[in-house]
Amino acid sequence: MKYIATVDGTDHEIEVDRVGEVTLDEVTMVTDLRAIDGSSYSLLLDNRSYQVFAERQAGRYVIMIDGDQFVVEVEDARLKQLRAMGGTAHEEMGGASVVAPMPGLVVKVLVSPGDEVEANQGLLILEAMKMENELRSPRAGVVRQVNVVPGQTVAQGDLLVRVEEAEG
Amino acid sequence: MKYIATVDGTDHEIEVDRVGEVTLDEVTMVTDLRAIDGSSYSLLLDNRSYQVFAERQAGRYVIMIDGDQFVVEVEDARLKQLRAMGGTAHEEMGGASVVAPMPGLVVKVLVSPGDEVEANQGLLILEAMKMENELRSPRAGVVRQVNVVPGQTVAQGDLLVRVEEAEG
Amino acid sequence: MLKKVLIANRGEIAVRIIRACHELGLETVAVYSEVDRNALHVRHAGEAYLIGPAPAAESYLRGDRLIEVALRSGADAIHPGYGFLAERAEFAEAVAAAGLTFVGPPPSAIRAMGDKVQSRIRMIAAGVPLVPGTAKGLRDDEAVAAAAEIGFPLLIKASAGGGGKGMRRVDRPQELLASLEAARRESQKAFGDDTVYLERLVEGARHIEIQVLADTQGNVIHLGERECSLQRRHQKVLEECPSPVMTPQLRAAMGAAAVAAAKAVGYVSAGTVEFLVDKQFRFYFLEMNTRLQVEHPVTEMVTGVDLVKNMLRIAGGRPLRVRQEDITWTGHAVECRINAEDPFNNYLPSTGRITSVVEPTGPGVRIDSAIFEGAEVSLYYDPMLAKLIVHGKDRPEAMMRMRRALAEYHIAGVKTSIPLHQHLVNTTQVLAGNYDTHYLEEQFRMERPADGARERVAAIVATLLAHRSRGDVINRLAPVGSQVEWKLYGRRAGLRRL
Amino acid sequence: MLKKVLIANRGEIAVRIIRACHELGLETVAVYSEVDRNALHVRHAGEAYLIGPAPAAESYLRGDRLIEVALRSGADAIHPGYGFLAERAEFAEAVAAAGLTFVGPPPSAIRAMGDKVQSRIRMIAAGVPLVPGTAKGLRDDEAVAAAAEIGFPLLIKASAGGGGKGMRRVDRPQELLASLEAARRESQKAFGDDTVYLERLVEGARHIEIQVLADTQGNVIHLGERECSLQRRHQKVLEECPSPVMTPQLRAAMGAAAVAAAKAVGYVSAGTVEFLVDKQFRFYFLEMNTRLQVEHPVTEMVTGVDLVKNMLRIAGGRPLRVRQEDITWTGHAVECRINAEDPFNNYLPSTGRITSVVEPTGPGVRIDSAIFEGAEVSLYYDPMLAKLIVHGKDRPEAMMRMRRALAEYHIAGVKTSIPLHQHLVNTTQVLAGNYDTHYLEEQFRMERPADGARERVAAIVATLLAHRSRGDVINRLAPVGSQVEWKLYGRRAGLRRL
Repeated sequence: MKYIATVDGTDHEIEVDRVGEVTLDEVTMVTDLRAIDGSSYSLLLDNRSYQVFAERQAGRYVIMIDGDQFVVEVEDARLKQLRAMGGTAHEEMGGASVVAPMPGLVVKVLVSPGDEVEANQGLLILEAMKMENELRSPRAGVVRQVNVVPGQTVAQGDLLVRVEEAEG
Repeated sequence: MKYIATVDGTDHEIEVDRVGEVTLDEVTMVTDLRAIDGSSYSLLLDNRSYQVFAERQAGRYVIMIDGDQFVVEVEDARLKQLRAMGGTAHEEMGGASVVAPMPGLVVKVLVSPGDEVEANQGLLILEAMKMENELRSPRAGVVRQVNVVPGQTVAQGDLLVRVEEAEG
Repeated sequence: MLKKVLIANRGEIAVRIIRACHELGLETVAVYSEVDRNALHVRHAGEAYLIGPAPAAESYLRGDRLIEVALRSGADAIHPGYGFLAERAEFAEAVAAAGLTFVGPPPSAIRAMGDKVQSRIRMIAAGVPLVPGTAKGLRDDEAVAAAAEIGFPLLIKASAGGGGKGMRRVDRPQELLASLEAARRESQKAFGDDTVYLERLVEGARHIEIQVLADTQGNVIHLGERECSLQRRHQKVLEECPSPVMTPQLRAAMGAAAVAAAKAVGYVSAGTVEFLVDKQFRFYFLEMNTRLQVEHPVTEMVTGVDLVKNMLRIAGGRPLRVRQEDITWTGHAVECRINAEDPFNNYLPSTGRITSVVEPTGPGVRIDSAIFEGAEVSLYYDPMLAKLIVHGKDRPEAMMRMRRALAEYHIAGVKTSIPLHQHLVNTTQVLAGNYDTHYLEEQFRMERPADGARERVAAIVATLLAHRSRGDVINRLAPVGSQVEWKLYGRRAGLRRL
Repeated sequence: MLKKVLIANRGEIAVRIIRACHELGLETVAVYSEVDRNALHVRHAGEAYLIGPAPAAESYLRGDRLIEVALRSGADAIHPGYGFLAERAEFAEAVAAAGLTFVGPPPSAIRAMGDKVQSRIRMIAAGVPLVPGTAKGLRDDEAVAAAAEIGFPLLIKASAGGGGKGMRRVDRPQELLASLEAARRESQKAFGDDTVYLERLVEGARHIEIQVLADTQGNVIHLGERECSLQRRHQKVLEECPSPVMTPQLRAAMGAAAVAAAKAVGYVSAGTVEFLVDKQFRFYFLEMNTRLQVEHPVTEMVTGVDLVKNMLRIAGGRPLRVRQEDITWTGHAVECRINAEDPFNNYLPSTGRITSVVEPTGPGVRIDSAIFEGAEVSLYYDPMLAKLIVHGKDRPEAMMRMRRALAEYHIAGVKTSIPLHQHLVNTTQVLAGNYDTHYLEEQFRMERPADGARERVAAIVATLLAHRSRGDVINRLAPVGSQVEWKLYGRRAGLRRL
């Protein structure tokens, strides 16, 4: 089986065989991956030992190795190729929704509908656990919706702001 | 609900009401028992805090409190009374079976069929985990069966020796 | 001596105090809010009483209920821990009024140090150095004279100021008058008030604090410093003892100042005097924390003095067993505060149920924690889950030990600051001890090694998991313990390695 | 200095050595048998190699495979830990022959101390005291003369003896000839050999051992003693440092004897000289363990010297950094060995899957362990699961700390010796330090407090669990966090207490 694993925008072609051998960048390695508990794994990769924490979130794998975090998307190489030939982009066209990561109090709203924002630009300040937390835009684009006002209490998962691709 | 809890041969009459009050020896106490994980519990008994480990084994509760172990049998007080009036004894009449508590090697057999044994008298020596372990008789009686010979390897749960009540 | 102590707190510090009590043979009484019934402090204590719903204002801050429970349970003392009611003079007074012992300083000392203006005056009188500056509201000609004395660079600050408004940095004497005018104008506009004052600008400052212990007999000693400059949003993140910049001379001088500060307010119990230390190793009084501090373990590990047991003994009227000359500093200790927050997502607080905890152990490792498998991390209380403290024979050993301990630490169910600490103790400036109070927020970045090796491992792990989730192949050689495994392995042993 | 170390062991000691290597910046290579794939030492190491099936003879004892893996992985040294191949001179030789460094003593020292007759002769030559006795095979008249010199009580022992056969205690000179005759007769009957010898009977003896460190430059120092008299079936159960009976004079004398013993065999690395100490504090050489010992952490906690790191430095050719006069003993340390066995059922070994582990933490607590949730405890290896070690400023604090730490310790899935230790540290004789090597087996009993309080609690818990399992009532007040709970509680607050 061939896969494309995308880590931070870089594609790696990885082939997995039936007995646990993996080929990456034309190097074949013996792998032995064991689940220790819920999210904790032990990997032996050509006898090199790694403690890895892995979780599946929204179809992607969040992998933690010795304090570094990687978000990995894995696709069947053949399917990916087919889709590429079909010419449709894989990314969702709709934009990004910023939801409340926890219950809290909206202290400040930093943007208004119509504002152009950069990726990582602050959108609003949410107070939770006695701390102020700045929520940032996951992408560059235009603010289409702002659903909250300062002083408003929000529940976890509430849609706060929606950012869409700038037209043109 | 009234229960009889028997701890090491001593009966305690315990009444449990609907909201967590317990009456023992005419003293009523407020209880709050919470499961922490599999076998670990937190008990508040009139605000006194106890860490308790409890497991159910063969219909009885093995309770560990601060390094002391208690084996407790709990019966519905009404049923126990009924049975007592019926006149049949509760204990099994058959005697006791000594089974291998773990896989091992029989090093020595200390008794033969027909021997009278005391409670706690050694029956045989089983080697396991590089240690010799003496298995003892759970009751006084007569040895009825010896199923193993020195040098024999046994699996966990194998019946080794059977001790029955002396006729008399 | 005391017999039974009510611990008016929760979390790791309640557990820490209960442990100290039990090791001294004292009985303990825990209190808990409705969400804390299964908490570790409830389970470790000898008795436990429900004091109200989850919000602290309805439970842990209800001094009246705490005193009522203490009286009902027959406790003779209350230890407030840190936070909650620890620095409320009125609570300490109410405890005393109920005939109970407050395990902490006298209310008068709490009050004297709680009032920033009052304490400044007292410290000046006691000869404790403060950041040089002027009184509020001075004329331009007065400012020029004062500036010459304070030296440059200095800060012009608005009396009514806040949030940086009306604040001006002045580097040279010739800029002073223009800056004064600008500052006054800005302050007038922002606060309707143009009075200003001057203060020396302390650049590249470190936050270093001195631990003191004082008994009811008037003995006051210091136990050296804690380096607390690694901060984020004014919250300490990593603390060490000794400070990487400390010298015996500076420690003696700062220690003497801290003892003078404590004596000036009639201090009793454990307390901490916080200082700002500039690049020339001049130090300035900031404030005194009239309570036990989160980071007290680094001092304990280096001096061998148990601060909580000393607080309990002092509260029981006992004199200090150690004199100043008995205090020595052996090796080096580092503490990492483990918070429920996501260092990969702007340190957003993280809540939820802890599904797994694996704590580092082995030589030189101490954990003060209150989490366990099944614990709920809620929004009601402080996000600190645990403290990981290591001790080594010197700073390099302590840092290497912290690295290996962090690598062993695993908490699942909530995001934690463990990765932040892993990066911190791998950063040249931190390893060199070369940081100030601005370093963490302004310069430090979590950066990955550039070789891409971990990236490839992450790609492989994710691919193997995706492959398995397809269910068509099970990616392991054979069942554990089978002969097959060993034979297959042998056959494979010749394979080339990465 | 070394760069990469293969650890030829498993369990807690493999983890302990890996931690030391990582803290020194050394790379590590673990080896594992088929049942140990998920073991902690495999997960903590930098590399891991499968070396065979579960039985030690086919894996951890396969010196050839270990050396092969060391060469293949590019390791430059092998640390044997304790047990397995640690005291096999042939293995140490094979390691050296392969061009690798053996982290331990030279083969000649292992051999010299491994041969009991040889080592006895060498120790006499070095002036190390042995239990006074005669050579084997002496006539009755020789025995009478020798007995006068040895003193009474003494033991007649059969040269071919074992299991107590042919052994006779003699309390008075006039009993000697009759006892000699009886002993010869018994020995002749049992072993077909009537040669006997005499030895002083050491009554009420303690097992006290001295830790030594020796470098390749010829420096040998001792790190004081460990008290190991609490034993069951010749297995140490609880160890402490210092010994409750130690004096500076006795420590100096025993330390000098241990150093002499080490020097007599050209010892290098960490080693332990075991002595028997009688009631008059006379001490006698038993044997030397030419390896790291299980109980080494108590010495580390009291001296502040890391023995494993020192072994690695010495193996790398470095001279000792500490001299004899630098060694000091601060506070007191106690170690409890936690075994998989059932103290309520004749210490029967217990096997199975560990379903839950909660380890004690906080001030002064160290755990050296290799267990985790999901670990399988099998019959293949040693039943020791973990070591719990505490340090306190003195013996009473250490004992109180051990009590509270044991109370916090919880392992589910297998039976453990934790309750044995809980009873030990609550026993007057242990607390008084008043025990010898026979105490634990012959006098100590696990006894419950007589007041029946815990019994009643057990009865209540069992009844509540039985009541719940009926399913008709849920025995708690209300869901956690509800307002109802607090109100109900308030209404109930007036209830009388037990």
